[in-house]
Amino acid sequence: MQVLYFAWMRERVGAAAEEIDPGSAATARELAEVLKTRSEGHAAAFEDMRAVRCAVDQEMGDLDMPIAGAREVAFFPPVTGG
Amino acid sequence: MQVLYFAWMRERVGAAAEEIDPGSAATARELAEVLKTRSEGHAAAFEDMRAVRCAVDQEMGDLDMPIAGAREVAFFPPVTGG
Amino acid sequence: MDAAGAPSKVSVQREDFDLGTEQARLAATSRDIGAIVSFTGLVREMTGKGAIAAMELEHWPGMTEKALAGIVAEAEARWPLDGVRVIHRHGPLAPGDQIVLVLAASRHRQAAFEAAAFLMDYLKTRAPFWKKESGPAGAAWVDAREADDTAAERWAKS
Amino acid sequence: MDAAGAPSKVSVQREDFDLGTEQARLAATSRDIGAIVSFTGLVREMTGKGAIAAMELEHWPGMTEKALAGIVAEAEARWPLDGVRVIHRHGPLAPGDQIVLVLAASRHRQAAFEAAAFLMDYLKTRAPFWKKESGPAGAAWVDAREADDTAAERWAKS
Repeated sequence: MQVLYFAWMRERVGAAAEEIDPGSAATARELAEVLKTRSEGHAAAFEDMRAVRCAVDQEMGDLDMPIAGAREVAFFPPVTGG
Repeated sequence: MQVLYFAWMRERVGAAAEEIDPGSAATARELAEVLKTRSEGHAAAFEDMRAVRCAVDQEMGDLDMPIAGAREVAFFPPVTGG
Repeated sequence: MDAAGAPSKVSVQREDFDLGTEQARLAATSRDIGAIVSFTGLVREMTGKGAIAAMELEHWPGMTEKALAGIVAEAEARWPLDGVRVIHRHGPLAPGDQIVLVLAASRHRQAAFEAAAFLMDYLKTRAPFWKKESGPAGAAWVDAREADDTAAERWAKS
Repeated sequence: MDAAGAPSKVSVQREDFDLGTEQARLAATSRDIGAIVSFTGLVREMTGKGAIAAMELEHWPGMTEKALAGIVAEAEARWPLDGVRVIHRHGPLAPGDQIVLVLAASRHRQAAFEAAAFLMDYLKTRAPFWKKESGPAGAAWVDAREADDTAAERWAKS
């Protein structure tokens, strides 16, 4: 599964994308728990889950979205465009 | 006293402005009653007073505005700019 | 330009105007502007039964500028604006022609949107302009729309 | 241009845009347009303590266009629009630079005003862009504003 990071989450993780085995994670939130353990940077990126938004296969949703069968999960802070 | 007319009131009266002695008319509405008697065109212009707006010395207001001492009274239909 | 050399906030003119030029001029007055909202009103052709071939916009010279300046001053008192511009044309116009331009600039978008909508609502009900449309069926003065009064009333202070 | 040869409704680009050109293109698509509202967002200098020297706008290529097209489709479903245009820049920007343009054209001004405000409110909370500002105190990612969520929520259908 491809995992994408944007903005300060990308900076903290130190990568814009990585290939991940989600293991038994069934939701974006559970996937975040798996990712957190990969490095200090990952742990810092997911430190405050209230500031984390996600999209599964380019559909934005909440962290309890199921990820089963997804090819791509993205994590990012609240958007600030416009 | 200078009386001004705009849009279809001007067309019906047949003049954009005229010099008028207001007589004992104390308000714009009373002045309109005086003007109505001047010609058929004037009567047609003031036929439906609900469609008549006014300004006394360039201050818009309702037809019961006092006109004592005014140099100029304007009558016009509801505005349609923009 | 006004007497102090500042760009005029209000113009009543026969000539057309250029949105890009007007907005660039407004944007250049402050580097703290974060949002500019423009409104452009155009002569609609109204294809079909009510088709319009030409329009004549009558106004009250002198009074028009005064009324628009009053409306601008009221908008400036209500919202934190960094710039305002109102241009209204008069005289003969054709379908597709620009009639009116309102620009409102502010630090924040909400103020710019609200001020521009307010300026248009007030202008529609308080500025002394009258439209006469001509088409295949002849010429007729445009009726005031009740919806415009309703729109203006929503800004009344309680 | 899109696949059908029609002008694109949504662009995500590094290059600047020209308001006058974009509005003229939109106005030319129909002679029944009576009102065009534009919103332009600019990089504020924020003179004083929070002064900004530069901004970097990160986005999610591919997804950004999709999100903006979705927001445009929602506006078109809600209001009778004769034209819509959204341009959002990404990459490095400086104070005074244009960031975003929204245009909404309609027969009536209320629809144009509301659709433009809606597009901006939704774009602010749903389009994947992130701003990083640099100034004398260093670089920092811009925090999302709660006011933007509140603004977007007012369009929720009950």
